[in-house]
Amino acid sequence: MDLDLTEDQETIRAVFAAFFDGETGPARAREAEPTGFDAAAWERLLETGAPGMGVPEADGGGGASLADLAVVAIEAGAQIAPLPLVDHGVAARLLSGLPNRNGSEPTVDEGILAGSTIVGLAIRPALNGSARTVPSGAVAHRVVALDGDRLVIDGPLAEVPGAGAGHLANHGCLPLAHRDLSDATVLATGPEAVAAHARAVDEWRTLTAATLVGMAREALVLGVEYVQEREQFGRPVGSFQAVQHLLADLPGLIDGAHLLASKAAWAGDRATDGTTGVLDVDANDVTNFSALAAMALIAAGEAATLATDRSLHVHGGYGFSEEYDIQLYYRRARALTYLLDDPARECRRLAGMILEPAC
Amino acid sequence: MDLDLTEDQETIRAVFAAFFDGETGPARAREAEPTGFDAAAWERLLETGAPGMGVPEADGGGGASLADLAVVAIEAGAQIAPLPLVDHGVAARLLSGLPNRNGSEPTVDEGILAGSTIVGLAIRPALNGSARTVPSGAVAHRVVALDGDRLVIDGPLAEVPGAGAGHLANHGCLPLAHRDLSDATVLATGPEAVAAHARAVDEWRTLTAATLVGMAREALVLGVEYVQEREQFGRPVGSFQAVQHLLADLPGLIDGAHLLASKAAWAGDRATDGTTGVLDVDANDVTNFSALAAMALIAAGEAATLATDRSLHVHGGYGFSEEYDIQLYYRRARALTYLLDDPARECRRLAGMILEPAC
Amino acid sequence: MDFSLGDRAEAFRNEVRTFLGGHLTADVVERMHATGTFNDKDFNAGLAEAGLLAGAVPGYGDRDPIELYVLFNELEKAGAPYDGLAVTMLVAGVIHAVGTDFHRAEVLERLLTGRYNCCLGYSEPDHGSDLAGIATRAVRDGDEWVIDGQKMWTTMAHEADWVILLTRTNPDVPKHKGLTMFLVPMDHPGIEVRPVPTMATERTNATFYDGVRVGDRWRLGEVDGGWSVMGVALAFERGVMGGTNPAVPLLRHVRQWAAEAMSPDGGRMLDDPLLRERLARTAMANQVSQLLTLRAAWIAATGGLPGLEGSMAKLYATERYQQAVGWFQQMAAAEGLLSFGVDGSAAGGWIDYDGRHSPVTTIYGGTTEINRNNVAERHLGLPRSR
Amino acid sequence: MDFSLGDRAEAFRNEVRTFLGGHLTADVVERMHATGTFNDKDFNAGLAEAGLLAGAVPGYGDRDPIELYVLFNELEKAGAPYDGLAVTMLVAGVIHAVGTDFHRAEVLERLLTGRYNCCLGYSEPDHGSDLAGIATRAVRDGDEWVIDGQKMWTTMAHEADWVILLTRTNPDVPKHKGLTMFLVPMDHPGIEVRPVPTMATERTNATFYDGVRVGDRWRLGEVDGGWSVMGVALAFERGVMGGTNPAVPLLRHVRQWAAEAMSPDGGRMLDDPLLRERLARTAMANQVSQLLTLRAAWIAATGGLPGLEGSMAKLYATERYQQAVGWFQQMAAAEGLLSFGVDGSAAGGWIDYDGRHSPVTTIYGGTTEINRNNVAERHLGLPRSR
Repeated sequence: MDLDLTEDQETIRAVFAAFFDGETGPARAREAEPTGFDAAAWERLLETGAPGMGVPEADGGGGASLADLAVVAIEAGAQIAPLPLVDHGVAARLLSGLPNRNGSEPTVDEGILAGSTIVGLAIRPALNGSARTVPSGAVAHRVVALDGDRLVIDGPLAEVPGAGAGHLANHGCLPLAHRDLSDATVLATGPEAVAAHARAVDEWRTLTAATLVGMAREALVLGVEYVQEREQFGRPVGSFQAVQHLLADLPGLIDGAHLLASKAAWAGDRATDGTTGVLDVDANDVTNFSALAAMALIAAGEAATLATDRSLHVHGGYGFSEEYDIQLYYRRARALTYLLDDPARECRRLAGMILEPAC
Repeated sequence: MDLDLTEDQETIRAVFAAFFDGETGPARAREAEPTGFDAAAWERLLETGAPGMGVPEADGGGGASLADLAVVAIEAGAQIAPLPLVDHGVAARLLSGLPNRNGSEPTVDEGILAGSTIVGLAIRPALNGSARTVPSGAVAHRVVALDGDRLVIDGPLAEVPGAGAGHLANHGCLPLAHRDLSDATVLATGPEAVAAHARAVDEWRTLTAATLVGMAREALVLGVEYVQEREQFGRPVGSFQAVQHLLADLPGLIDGAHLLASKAAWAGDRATDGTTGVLDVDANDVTNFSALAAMALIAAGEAATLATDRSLHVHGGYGFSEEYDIQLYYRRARALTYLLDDPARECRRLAGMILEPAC
Repeated sequence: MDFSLGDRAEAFRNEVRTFLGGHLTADVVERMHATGTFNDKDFNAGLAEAGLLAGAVPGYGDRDPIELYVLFNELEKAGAPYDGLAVTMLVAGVIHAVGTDFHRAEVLERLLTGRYNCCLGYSEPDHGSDLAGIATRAVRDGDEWVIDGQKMWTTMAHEADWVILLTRTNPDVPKHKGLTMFLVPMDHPGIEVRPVPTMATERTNATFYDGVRVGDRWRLGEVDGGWSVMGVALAFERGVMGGTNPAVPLLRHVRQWAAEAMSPDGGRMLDDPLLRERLARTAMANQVSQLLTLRAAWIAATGGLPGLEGSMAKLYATERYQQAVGWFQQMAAAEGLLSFGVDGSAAGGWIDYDGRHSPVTTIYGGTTEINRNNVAERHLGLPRSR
Repeated sequence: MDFSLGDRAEAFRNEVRTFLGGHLTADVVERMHATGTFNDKDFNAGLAEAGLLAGAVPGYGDRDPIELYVLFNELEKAGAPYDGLAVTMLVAGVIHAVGTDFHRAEVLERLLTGRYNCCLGYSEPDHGSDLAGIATRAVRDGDEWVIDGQKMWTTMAHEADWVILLTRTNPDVPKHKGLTMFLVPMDHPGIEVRPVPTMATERTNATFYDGVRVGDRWRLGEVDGGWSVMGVALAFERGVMGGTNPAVPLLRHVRQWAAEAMSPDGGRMLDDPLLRERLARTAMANQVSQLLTLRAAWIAATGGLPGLEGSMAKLYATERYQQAVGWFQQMAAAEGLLSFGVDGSAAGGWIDYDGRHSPVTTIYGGTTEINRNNVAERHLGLPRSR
């Protein structure tokens, strides 16, 4: 048992907190609307090695663990960085884990490791040869997708659709696009392909949960700062007990989601050697990665949607105006929470793991 | 449009408010636990003519409308009267509406009209010849039930099961019992029987909603009185904004459920001549009795469970002790809300009326 | 009790519905969301020409508050632009109640054509919920007043002809006793309107008043009597003029979408038991919201002041609307995030729109907290908490 | 981070589980609910004899707060009687921290046999949340103190050997500076215990102290130093000693029932998609509750005082437990209302039981409002609202 970050992780946290604070943040996120991509910040990020940091050292990457990546994702979420960091990181890890099938094209190449070639991940299975609402689809040169039982990669595109008509205007101003897979290259097929994609989506759940935890944390800070400064009826809004109690449930909710996302990452790192972990809800013993990843996204989605809702509300009318930052968090929290699927369907999926199957 | 009670209803309200206040109330309800029947109060109630008041005058009853009965039910609910008034009233109306099939036994006889013979209603269809958890099953001499497509009546029992082993200990200390229907008399069969039972259950929904509205109203009064008197930290608990805001949502919720139960009763009275009313949720035009009865029970159940929950909570530890009255309301509100079915299943049933059927 | 509208109100409702059938075109709806201005002068003029406006001015016309409710409820349910119209009718009612012959001739008659409109200048940057504390000053100078200050949330100011402006005329008395209301023509020198864009499609404004000189004839009500003019305005507003049935168009949009859309679980979305449950709950809540609003209208129609009942209707309706939006956002998942006109958007983008719009409904026109304070203190009789 | 318990704690957990497998019989569970006394001396003595108690006394034993957490978490998850034991261990910890050799010999050693137990005399009828305001007086008389007053919620008093009693010894100083703590043997003359039955199966008591004379050697901590002794006790209590995983047995009972029960919609209850969703949400919340509690234990184990973290764990766990109980009460409908042992009861009556028990969990051991005040003021840094 050890609930502290390692020394290395503390360093990673400090470095990336400083990076995202300096190079991204609400003002930059606002400028990057509606497409949701800050090319200049991405260029700067390449210098940190972040795009390839999660790829094993043997494949030329930084060898970082999922737990390390979660530390970075939290800080990126706190600054709502308009960067495809989680998608690219997960896709690169997925590619590096695949056998090189045709020799001519390395599964994870220099461009991907460096981040000059952006790779996205279609988190939902493709339908009729098309990957719908791909998270970084409007900025990724290549997208990895599961089409039936075939794992495929499209592109590389010379020009990404975000520059043109492909971007889908959306609630969170995320770089969403549909991607046509008809000319995509097959990377793997069969159960191996399905399992590789499932593992990647669980990593995406874990790191997206971490991103949402960061958003929720910062949204609470924005709300607390606002109610400390803002006065009504001659006293700070934050001295009204009704306002205090709207905010007081949030730290536990956010910290709980943070602990769960961290536990999921820990379980994910342990699961790489084939360990499946324990899954006994009768005794509340759960160390299974897939179950924890599902739980983490549900918990973090709840925390982030509630924290942004309450923080926006205590801003009064200003929370609704474009000028204030909380509305940026509000919309992105919902977008990331609902992007993969309805949380209720995610719960039913989780039920399939922890209960006897439905007849 | 007229949202006031009629003069007659104002009189009914005043008379029964006084009756239930004097002859029932929390102390009597506590004494009547666990069986949930106050025989002395029932005897006194017979003098008011209440048991047969909802039966048409042509059948020897009081000719009261469903709207009139709702007025009475609210006051009975406010005093959590341990009396099978709603069940008996609805069952008597059901019987009086049936053709007399065999001549030897009038469908609604003197004993039923007077209330000396108590009739209950099995609100759920019987299973394998047994009516399960019948609301007044432990005190009713006779119970009307739907067994397949046959409407049947059991008894008359010389001794009701509440006196013996039949009473089922339960959350709300209601007079619940299972009833064996193997010797029951058939009253009607086929679509006519099913429709008569369905109409009776809609009346039960409406009057139970009214009962819950009365409970919720009184539970709020108990909470408000407690927090006005109780001091902590040198001031009334009710002066804390967090406590005020817990209670401030309740009047709208309770009044809304009250209006909806009243509207359902109004629609039920209109529907006796075969009018089915309008059911257009796209325009929010709903005058259909079945839909309104379903909505009323859902809304009143929400109001009563939330009002009793918050009122109990602001009582602090005393709310949990047997000595205080709020726990009586808390348990009965849940019992009446869940007795017919899960509100979620009731919602899906309502969806079947207002939406295209599910494939 | 009788829950039928009655022949007269029902006939009026049918007139409004007929009008909407002919005049609420897709163009009108698209224009309101594209411009962010929920006020359409041609549409309003059409209503006036059809004879549906003048009668509904509170106290002025021959229609009662039930019919005023019917007008705005039909506009709201249909998704028509009515925010501007609600303010216009409200101001028309206030002018009728406390205005002069000059105000009637100069403003009221014009407002009733639907071609002119008003905006509300109550809130200020530092005084949102605490209106009695506003700082905009009006100082008498002979037969004129000189106004300096700033107002916030002056929605429609960019196309309004007048602003109804709450000012401080006496700083030396208790806060709410030193206020005076003016009706200020927006073309007076010294007025500046700056747009305040929002996270939804709605646009609002900040307005600045720099030495604005306005004749005493533009004063509405007594000097230092502004708080009671506010009271008249609030009594008209609460509940009756729209804002308590926003989930009716939402339900319609979602229902229509769900009948066509595929569920990730297989089958139609409309067959999903959870969606069916939530649609039914929303239909139930829509009925309750309607009844609570009707009760407020009924109290007004029978001579009462439905302030608290309006608070209850608003508390209930807005919380339920936000709950429903949250449900449908979740269930529509990625497709629910997509905006108007985007390939694949759930319910044609309405879920995204409602997700952006709904948060403000528990803030504007009296926050949830202010309404809860009202109910706690004035209805439940709990001691003042502040 | 490392979320595995570690070999030592895991071995301890297995010992506790083995003990429970052998000693937590149906009789023990039935007796606790039949008597309303969630304390079983034979069961406790069994734990002591198995060597599972002494080591876990905070500060006294060789086990750390993680293992203390493990002990109570396993008891709670298994549905064992542990309320009395938690108080006993808490008092043992306080005695170890601030008691005298006399207290250790006379009380602590006996408590560790599992055959003796203590109750908590903090709250009073007029001072529930506001403990600093308590009125029970202790007046010095030579080497003795004379105690007069009344305590409320003295659960287990009817079979306790001692009460840890918070008294006012100096009424002339600020409230929390005039308090002194005593350890009073329950057999002293002048003590009366009156049962306070509750809506659940649990029994609690009111206790009355009428001229109770107690030697100064029974004083725990300094004269007028009672508030800091309270602080020691609260720091032990928060989160670690059970109370944050009540939904684990609930989930188990419902899951087992649903695998057998028929749904009114046809099929098994366990196939109902809404029930599946809610079981999954409950499993998720149980993990979060566990992690928030473990964090408090971890902070204690690494030398911190997890007061706020304990508040967060309690807020989260109790709200989620109540939500889950509400869900399952609804879904079990009429059968969920039926009590232990009744023909047809859902989950053998556990849903009825949890429905009766759960409301108190947001009240005792610090109300939700007190915990929210703590978090708002001490964690978020908001200004004091009172």
